[in-house]
Amino acid sequence: MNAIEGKFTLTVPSSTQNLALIRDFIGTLIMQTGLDENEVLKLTLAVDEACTNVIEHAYGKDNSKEVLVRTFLDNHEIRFEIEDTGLGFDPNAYQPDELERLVAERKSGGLGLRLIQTIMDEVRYEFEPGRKNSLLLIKRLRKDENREVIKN
Amino acid sequence: MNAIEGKFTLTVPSSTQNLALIRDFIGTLIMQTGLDENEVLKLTLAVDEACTNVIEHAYGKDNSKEVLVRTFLDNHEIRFEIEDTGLGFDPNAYQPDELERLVAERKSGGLGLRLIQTIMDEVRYEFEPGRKNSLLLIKRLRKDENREVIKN
Amino acid sequence: MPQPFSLQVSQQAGASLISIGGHLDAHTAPEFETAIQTAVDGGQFQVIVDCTNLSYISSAGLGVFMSFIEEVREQGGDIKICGLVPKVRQVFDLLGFPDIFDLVDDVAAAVQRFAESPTRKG
Amino acid sequence: MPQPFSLQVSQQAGASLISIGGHLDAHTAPEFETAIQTAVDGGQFQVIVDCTNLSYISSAGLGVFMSFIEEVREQGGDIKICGLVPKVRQVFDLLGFPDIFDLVDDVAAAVQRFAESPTRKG
Ligand SMILES: Nc1ncnc2c1ncn2[C@@H]1O[C@H](COP(=O)(O)OP(=O)(O)O)[C@@H](O)[C@H]1O
Ligand SMILES: Nc1ncnc2c1ncn2[C@@H]1O[C@H](COP(=O)(O)OP(=O)(O)O)[C@@H](O)[C@H]1O
Repeated sequence: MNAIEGKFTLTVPSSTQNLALIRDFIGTLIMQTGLDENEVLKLTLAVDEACTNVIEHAYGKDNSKEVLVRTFLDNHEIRFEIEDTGLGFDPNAYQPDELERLVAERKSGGLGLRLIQTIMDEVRYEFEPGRKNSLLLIKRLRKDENREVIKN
Repeated sequence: MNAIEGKFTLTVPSSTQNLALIRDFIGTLIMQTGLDENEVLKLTLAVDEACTNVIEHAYGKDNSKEVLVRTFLDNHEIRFEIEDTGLGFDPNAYQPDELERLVAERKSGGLGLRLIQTIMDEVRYEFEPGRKNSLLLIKRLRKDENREVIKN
Repeated sequence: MPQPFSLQVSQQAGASLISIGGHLDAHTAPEFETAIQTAVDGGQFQVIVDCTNLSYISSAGLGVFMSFIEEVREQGGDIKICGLVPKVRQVFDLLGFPDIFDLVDDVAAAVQRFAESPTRKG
Repeated sequence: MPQPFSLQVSQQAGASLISIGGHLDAHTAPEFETAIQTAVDGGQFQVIVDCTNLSYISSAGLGVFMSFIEEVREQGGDIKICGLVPKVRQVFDLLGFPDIFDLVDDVAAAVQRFAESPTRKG
């Protein structure tokens, strides 16, 4: 069987109820890249966090909206694009708090973006408030780096 | 947990390699309607057959094209729309052969549309050759009929 | 992928035993077709297909059975299909396959059936 | 759904034992939050969360632990977390949770830990 490649798009109603479905799809899809189980879980988690933010923050739990996740697979990288048409926000203006501080302030949130940053190799956010916001998550494939080492 | 509802759209590259992914997604999705395993399998099979036809006939195995499956869930029915932008065909002009005849003629194909017809409650095809062809597959939910009986 | 396709070929009491597992669909059917074609090309018209580990079949898989059955029967052989789990059997039923194909419980039953009834008219 | 969320509450050696299973995410976290809130509202500040059957956790689930830990420790209690499978443990590790939370092997170890070290400073 050839390596899986191309663009895969999933659109579901904006409800936390559909997070499990999104994870199931993303997990099944990227398992086919040959990444190990722990990597698959972490990437799936990053997508979960991004979609959760769209559902809870961008759309304020308005179920009539849709969450869109686009996955691009090739030999070099896995790229996710999570799109929303909500208000958008400026992640550069957002400074994640330290865990100690969140604990001291009894916060239940504030961990999602940090998890995404920890897991992904590259995180970019393009926003046009009210039109289209898109969070770009990139993971470079190690096997590709190895191959290049061997090539040289 | 509330019953799952709404519109779910999946788009994947037009390759038979992705049929397993489509089935996995559709199966996971419609399992949540509470249908029994056999019903879930049959509906998943109908979608597989429709997507296989798009990949093999509409796009002649051109991997650069995309297969789109839209699923609508509500209390009354499960509706799939499988879209392609290929040449299209007129299913009314297509008369499925009997199994005996296919066997006698040593055919390996010709079973897909019959399976779809057998499984679904309603099958419609809307085609605009070269622009957009869409196969509509509808399954009415029995539990809904029961509920109406009780209501009356 | 969940449930990749698997295929093994062996010999069983003079018949060719093809054991298939996982998902038999439009993607994996060509491999199955090649296995039957190879048996037939080698003059082997007694074929047992063991589906014990088969968890899914679509029309592309059923089509492989359909396309070879006349040829092997013409040659005095048959394709005996065994080990169908209920979910897969259900798809055979939907298309009326039990009227045409010899479906038996397991490999032993298939061998037995070849002894009693080597071929069958469709 | 694959892996729905499950939650049971019982008493264990004077502590409240909350056993969770399946997927703890933004959809299921409120149920978990309610269970801890109920314990705390009832004056129960010794909480054991048994994660043996938990197969997935996202930040929404971790946030529940985070939001209660100060309060129970202020009251001389703690949340002892046990039974983390490696996949779930990995997510705790990613966020540095082991520096703040008391993670132990199983319920017996959690009970033991409450006897030795009822609370812990964050
Ligand atoms: N897609 C989004 N749209 C609008 N605001 C967002 C979005 N994603 C994150 N945010 C903002 O960034 C904050 C931090 O997000 P995160 O780290 O995921 O924690 P949490 O979602 O638990 O608050 C959120 O509370 C929210 O204010
Ligand atoms: N989406 C489609 N686009 C073009 N032609 C189609 C499409 N679906 C079906 N057909 C035509 O109808 C025929 C019967 O389809 P089917 O019953 O699924 O059997 P098979 O695909 O095995 O030939 C096909 O051979 C093809 O000619």
